[in-house]
Amino acid sequence: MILTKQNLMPLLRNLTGAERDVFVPTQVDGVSKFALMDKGTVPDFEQVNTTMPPKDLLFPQTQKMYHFDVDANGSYRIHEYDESREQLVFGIRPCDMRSIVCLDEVFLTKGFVDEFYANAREKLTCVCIGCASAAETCFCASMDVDPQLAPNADVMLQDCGDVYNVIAQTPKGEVEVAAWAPFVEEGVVEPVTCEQSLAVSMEGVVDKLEGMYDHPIWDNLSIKCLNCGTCTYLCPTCHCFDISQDMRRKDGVRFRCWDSCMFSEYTMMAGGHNPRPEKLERVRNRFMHKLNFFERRYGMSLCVGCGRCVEKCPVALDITRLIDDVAAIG
Amino acid sequence: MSVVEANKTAQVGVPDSWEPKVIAFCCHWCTYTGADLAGLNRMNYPANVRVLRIPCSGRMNPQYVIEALNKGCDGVLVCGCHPGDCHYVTGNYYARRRMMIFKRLLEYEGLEPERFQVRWISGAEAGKFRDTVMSVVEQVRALGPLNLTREIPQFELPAVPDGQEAFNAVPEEVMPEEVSA
Amino acid sequence: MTAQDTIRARARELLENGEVTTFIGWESGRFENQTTPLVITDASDADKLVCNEYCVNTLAKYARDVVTRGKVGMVVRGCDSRGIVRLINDQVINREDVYLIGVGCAGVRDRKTGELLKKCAECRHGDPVICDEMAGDAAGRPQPSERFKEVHEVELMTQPERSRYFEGVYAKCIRCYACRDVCPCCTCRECFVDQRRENWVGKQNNVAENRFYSLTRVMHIADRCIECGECERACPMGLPLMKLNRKVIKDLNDLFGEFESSMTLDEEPGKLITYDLVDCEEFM
Amino acid sequence: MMKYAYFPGCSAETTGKSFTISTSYVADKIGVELVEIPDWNCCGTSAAALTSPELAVALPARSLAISERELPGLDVVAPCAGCYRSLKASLAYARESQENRDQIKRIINAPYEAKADVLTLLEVFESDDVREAITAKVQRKLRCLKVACYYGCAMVRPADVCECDNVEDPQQMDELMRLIGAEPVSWAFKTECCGAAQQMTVPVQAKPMIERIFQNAAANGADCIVTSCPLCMLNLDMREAEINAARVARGEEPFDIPCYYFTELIGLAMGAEPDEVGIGIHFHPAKTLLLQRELDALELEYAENEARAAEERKKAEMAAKIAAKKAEKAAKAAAAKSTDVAAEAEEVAR
Amino acid sequence: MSRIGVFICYCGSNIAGTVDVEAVAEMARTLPDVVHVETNKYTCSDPGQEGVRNAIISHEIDRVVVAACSPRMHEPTWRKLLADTPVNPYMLEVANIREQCSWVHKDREVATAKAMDLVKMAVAKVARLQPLHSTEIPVHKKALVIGGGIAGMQTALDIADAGFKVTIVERETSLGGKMVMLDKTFPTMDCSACICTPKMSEVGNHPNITVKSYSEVENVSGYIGNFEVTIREKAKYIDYNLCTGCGACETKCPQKVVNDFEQGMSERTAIYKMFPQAVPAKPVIDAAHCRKLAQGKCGVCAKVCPTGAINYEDEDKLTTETYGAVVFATGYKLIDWKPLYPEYGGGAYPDVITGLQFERLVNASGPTEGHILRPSDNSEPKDVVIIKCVGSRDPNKGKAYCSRACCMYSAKHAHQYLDKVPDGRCYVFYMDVRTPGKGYDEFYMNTLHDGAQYIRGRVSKIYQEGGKLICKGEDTLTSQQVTVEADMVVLETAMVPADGIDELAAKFTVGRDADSWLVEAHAKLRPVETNTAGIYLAGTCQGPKDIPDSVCQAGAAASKVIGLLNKDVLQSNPQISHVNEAICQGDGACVGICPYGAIQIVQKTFRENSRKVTRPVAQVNPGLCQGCGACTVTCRAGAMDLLGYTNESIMREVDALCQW
Repeated sequence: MILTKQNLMPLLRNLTGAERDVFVPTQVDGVSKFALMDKGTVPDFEQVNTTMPPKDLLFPQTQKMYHFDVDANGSYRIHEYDESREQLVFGIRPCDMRSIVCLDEVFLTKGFVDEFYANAREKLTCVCIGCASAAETCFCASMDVDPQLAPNADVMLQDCGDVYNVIAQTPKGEVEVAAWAPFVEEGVVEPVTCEQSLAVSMEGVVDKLEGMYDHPIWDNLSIKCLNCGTCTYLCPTCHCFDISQDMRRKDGVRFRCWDSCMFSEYTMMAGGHNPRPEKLERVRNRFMHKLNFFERRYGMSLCVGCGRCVEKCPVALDITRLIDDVAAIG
Repeated sequence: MSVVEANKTAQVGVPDSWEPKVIAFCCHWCTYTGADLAGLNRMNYPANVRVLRIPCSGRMNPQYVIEALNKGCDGVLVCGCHPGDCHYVTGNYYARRRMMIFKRLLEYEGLEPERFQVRWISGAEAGKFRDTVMSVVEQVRALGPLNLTREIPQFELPAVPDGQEAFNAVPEEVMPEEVSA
Repeated sequence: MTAQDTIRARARELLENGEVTTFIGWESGRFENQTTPLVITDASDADKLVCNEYCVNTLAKYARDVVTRGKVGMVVRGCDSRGIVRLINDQVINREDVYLIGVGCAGVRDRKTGELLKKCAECRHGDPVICDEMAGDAAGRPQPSERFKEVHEVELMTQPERSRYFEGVYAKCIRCYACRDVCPCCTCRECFVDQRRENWVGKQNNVAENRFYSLTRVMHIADRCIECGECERACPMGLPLMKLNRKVIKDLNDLFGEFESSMTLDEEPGKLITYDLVDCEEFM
Repeated sequence: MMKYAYFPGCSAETTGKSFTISTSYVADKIGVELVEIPDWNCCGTSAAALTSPELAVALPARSLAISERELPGLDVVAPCAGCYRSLKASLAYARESQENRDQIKRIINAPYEAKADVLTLLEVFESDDVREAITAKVQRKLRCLKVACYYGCAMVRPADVCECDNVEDPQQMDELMRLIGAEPVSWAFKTECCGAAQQMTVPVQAKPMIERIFQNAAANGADCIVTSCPLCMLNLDMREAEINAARVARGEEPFDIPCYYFTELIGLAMGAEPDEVGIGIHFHPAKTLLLQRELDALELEYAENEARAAEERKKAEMAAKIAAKKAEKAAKAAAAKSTDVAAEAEEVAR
Repeated sequence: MSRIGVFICYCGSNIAGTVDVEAVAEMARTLPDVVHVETNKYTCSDPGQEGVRNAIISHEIDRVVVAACSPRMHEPTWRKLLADTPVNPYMLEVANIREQCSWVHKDREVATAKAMDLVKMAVAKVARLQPLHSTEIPVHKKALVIGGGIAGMQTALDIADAGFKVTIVERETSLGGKMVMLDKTFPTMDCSACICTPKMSEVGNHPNITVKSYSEVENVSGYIGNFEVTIREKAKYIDYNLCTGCGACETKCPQKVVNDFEQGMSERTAIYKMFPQAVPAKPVIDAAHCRKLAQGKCGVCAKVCPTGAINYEDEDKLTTETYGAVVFATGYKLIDWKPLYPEYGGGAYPDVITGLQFERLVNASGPTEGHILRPSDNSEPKDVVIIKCVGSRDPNKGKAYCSRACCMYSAKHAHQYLDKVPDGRCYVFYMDVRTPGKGYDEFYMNTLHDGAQYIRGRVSKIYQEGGKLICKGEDTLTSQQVTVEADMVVLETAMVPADGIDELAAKFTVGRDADSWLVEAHAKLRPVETNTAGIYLAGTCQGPKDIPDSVCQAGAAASKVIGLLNKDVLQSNPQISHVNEAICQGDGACVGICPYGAIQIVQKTFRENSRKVTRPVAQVNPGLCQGCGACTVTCRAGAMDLLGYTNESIMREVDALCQW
């Protein structure tokens, strides 16, 4: 099936309804992110990648887990929040779809199921749009992602120039596409090939990193790092969080919020000891996690090549250069 | 803030039972004494104010103000000895500078000037304490509740013409009457 | 000889002679016209150093981290040198810990658009305010006339407009603390936001907590801000942070006398830790 | 080449003509370029302030604003002390606050940022460059001329506006006079009011104000008064005859104290003829004194040369005497030695 | 887990009349960590206090909230009570539900709600308090008096008579100060020397007083009870143990020097006593002018000295001693009028003199042996103009303040002149005549009777013409211009603090006002104390005053010192600033803001990330810190905190309050 680009907006308008929230890539007050589609929203499907990753649809920066109070008898009462709304995200990119694969692994497998994530994930329908062109910093192809394919998307829209190939990939996707009937027509078109100027070779990198724990490369890299949280907060796969609570006398709210391995109090223990006290350890941890630890545990890279950190790092600390440098070590 | 939160706008009406909450940071040596004197003289003032005793207005950390406004106070009053009368000689001189800057900063960020006020009230000025509390409470009441955490619609900075025209681009409501007349 | 050649030659000499242990400058990045800070310890790396109109990073803050390794050589422009003055005046480093090679700066450009960066268009001191030697001539760039233009624009808005405007700003903040981490004034051993004290600043990302962080930071750097604009440049969300910093600087200037922070090593104590008996009085 | 925006003021082509002439003569010689502010207007002087305080500020500000626009970067020179005070007061007001600048802008309908300074001519002449240029150009030093430097009141007051270093005893003009060889006297009326503004309205009080100035200058041994204010000049120079008539009637000695602009004397020292710098158009005869002092200077020089010559002669004589004495001593010593030798020889012989 | 006890007072009907005390108690029971709540009719009464004590024991309470009257009323009472219990006296918070609640609100419901909030705040705060402990500070029973003028001497005598040791540091070579320069004192016209010199010798001979003349304070550290003061005794080049003060050296010394004591109107020798009755009555050598010391030639004094007391090798001596109290009696000087008043000739006219010069002129032991002669030509002036308020009450040129003594001494000068020159004429230009004092106005009236002409107005210009000083001024009573042709002009110039007061006061961290007068702790209630505990003020160092006032203040300062020295130990206030050294950056922002100089930056070594690191940190001197907390706000990281009012406890209070 194909969807012409002229039909895209009419389709979107049709999709927004009371029963679910539709998110599209757009500019909100100068920041590009996935935002709720309403009358005034102007979706931007031309931009390759939003500045803010879509991960907070599944894993919000601040997530209130429950609130509690004390009843007349002095016992604690727990109140849960109602998070039952269905969500549709339209226009997510293949790299970000891959990041959801990573997050699924973390939050849903190996016997640990995060119910907040699982709930949101179950209610999320993803319509992925393939990339016809790449941004300067895109290198997903090097990280084993095809810019026109996202197997875990419910619906895949391959960019073919003036039209999209519409492919329903899951039962949820088939239901979704069935409802698009007035806007789509039969046919298949050859997708545009996406050219990426930025490419790195992961050949042997994972294995090499195994023995590089004390390599001077980490010092050279970390010395320029500011230890701000930009890369971790913009990364679609970074998923560390921290649970705390705001108390008001005897009632309070327990919430979790994104944490960043770049921050000095990350992994700080109650007694004041921090196994990663300095920049070097923190930076090493971040890159080892992206390129080695995750690979070992889940068999995939935690970097999806979206290029956000490359673009936004205030000191141009570049993961692709690290990969190249590691590859170059004899 | 999550995408979800940012996009849900909730407007809460002001309930009839609403009463303004004002916190007054008072220095121990002058204003707290003045407030006690107001009590001794059985003066009456609104109960919407709660006094928090600090040793000196120089102890006043701007963070306390932000905290109070963030956590639900509708107005903050900071009081100390008159300049020159500080029990610790110079504390209120530093406070004066810091509070002048901080007040301007809060107003710049859109806080109504009435919500954050600073006054010098001596230990003898029980009447001034009462009057100040009354006027602050009334001003804050007129402004309504301060809900700093409410969600906000998108907003663009209006273009300001440069050069000659900039002078005339003063918003209407701040034009002096004789000029607009 | 270009300034870049001089810097390379001098960095090599300084490292070879052992006069400095490390040298801080910039190197080319992967992309066209991209540069990134570079810290070298080996004289043979000196040829990696570049100095051109795309060196967007202000280097001062690095001196703090690198100084533990020995004397630091570094390239300074106006902003870098004022950052160094700030660090010295805040007792973070000593003057003799750094060897400064000055370069005149006419402003740096965005690598994509080629336009002068906002921070540079607003910069008042392109040339170093302190250095041990100059590589090339001072740029002698004229100062922009209106230091507080942006602030003035915001001031012209109505109160509800300003309120909405800044709520919008804080709604966007992701609290990555890049603004703090690039700032040469932010040198606390432990920032107040990193202190796990109850009721100090909360971890939730919402407008209220973000405002608490931002206002506190503004008040903390108030009379020390060197106006380098790095916070604004580093902000991944593009927040107008200098509008806040300059507001305070403007008010300090208007109320307590003209000043610019971090111009000399013997500068007067900050405006907020001093007072004048005849300061204007508005709290009577 | 030093360049300034020039605010001539109303006296420049009228009562203060010789000031203008001599100023341009000197400026030309020492390389100071004065560019007249286009479309300048009355400075408002004391009359504007009486009408409205806003007018007093706005009138000069208009000229200054034009200068700022048309002659950017140039400081403004106002030779007339009255103009200087008005301009400077307006400048000081504008520099006080943005509010004041906005107010001025509203009134004169043009932006005024108060960037340029306002200077008196004396301030221009204060720079080292100008001093060097004057020293280089001086052809005849005005020796023997004892001058009472008279600054008048408008250039120094109000003190906080005019930023004068010494309101009672300024030195700028005195130093210039020393530079051209004249001898400034120490006197007490340097910045006293000459009463010019009151001469028409309350002559009874105002006349003695003039007389006292002459009186103190004379008492301190001055030959003449040197000024930098066209109004003072007019008042003193024009009314000296009137004052003298009154004195004669009271049986007192009349004064003979001519008045000059300091630029006239500098011009003169640079070799100008008196008429070239406007000295010919004064009320009180002003050339005779100069001629007399020139003669005195020549005589003095002659006497000094004589004295120097005599000194040299004396020195030479002295040197000759010393040489002679030395020779004598040497001769004696030699003689003694020879006698010693002789004695020794004798001894040996014995 | 803390165990908080809340005690709520009815205060008879004072609180209970408006606040439902039992409802407040009911609410308090629900608050976290509160283990016991009790109400009482009068908590401050003996049975009330007994109840608190018993409850603390039986409920194992470790923190106490008292909801009652203002803490300004009974906080000390509660602290004292707790001192006898296991609870630390500083684990206490008072909720002011009387003065700031029941007495100012009428509506019972509203007042009760507010009282509840105040209790909530107090509970929130008290939960965050830490136990604090006073330390005992020993008191060194010895006082230092800086300045040996009349105020310093009087203070020293009073303290010494009470049995304490006193050291006087005098910068000049003799005691006496300004008073000994004066001829007569108003209004009684006693001879100043006759009443001042006996005091000087009494001080010099007092067994409890050590006079360090020709000495200055070099360095100070410490705090109340324990000021460690280093004094520099300048080289006198004379061994005072040998010198008998015979004066032979002075008569033979060939070097003449301008005599400052005679206000520059005569000469003295390079080896000199300040004046004949000086105490100590022994000379010093003025090293700058002595031919032997400056050029190496001469040595006459050593030759004539019968006891061999001259020692050209003498050097400055530094001694350090500890004092329990310090009194500033540093006095005043006259303002240097010359640069300020060019219209009075700026010093160009020798016959324009100051009041102090006039004192010497009229003094029988002065340069003219008491004959009033003008300095320029030694002729007797027939027309004398006296100008008051030169530099005083003149913010444009001099000082804004009134110098207080000038009205009286100018009347004295007019009187003395007319007395000595019966055919002379004396004109006094004045702004006001201020004569509040016993016998003062009568004295002024007598001067008018003597024939002094008082003209109300200032002199605008003085210039010299033909040997006369022409004074032009305005008589503001008739609005006439006045010109007086005078032979001599006396300027009654303003008093300003003595030279070097800024540096000296800074060493002791004593506050100064804009004119550098030392600032008393409270203008009305603590007029002789300073804000630095243990340092007191006497005489004109605090502001212009005349001799009786100076002596009064000296006595007051002495009584404060005696009170302090009578104690063996002092209790320190434990509610002071505290540094968290782990996060202190040592940038010193807190140092300058402390009005007491209590904070110092010191280098300390720490173990951090298994490395030894030496870095600067702030250190608070508990003897100096008064607990204002100004430093805490300058500390961005919050390393500096105020015990008893910590950031955390205040934030807790704010939060508790925001929940209402």
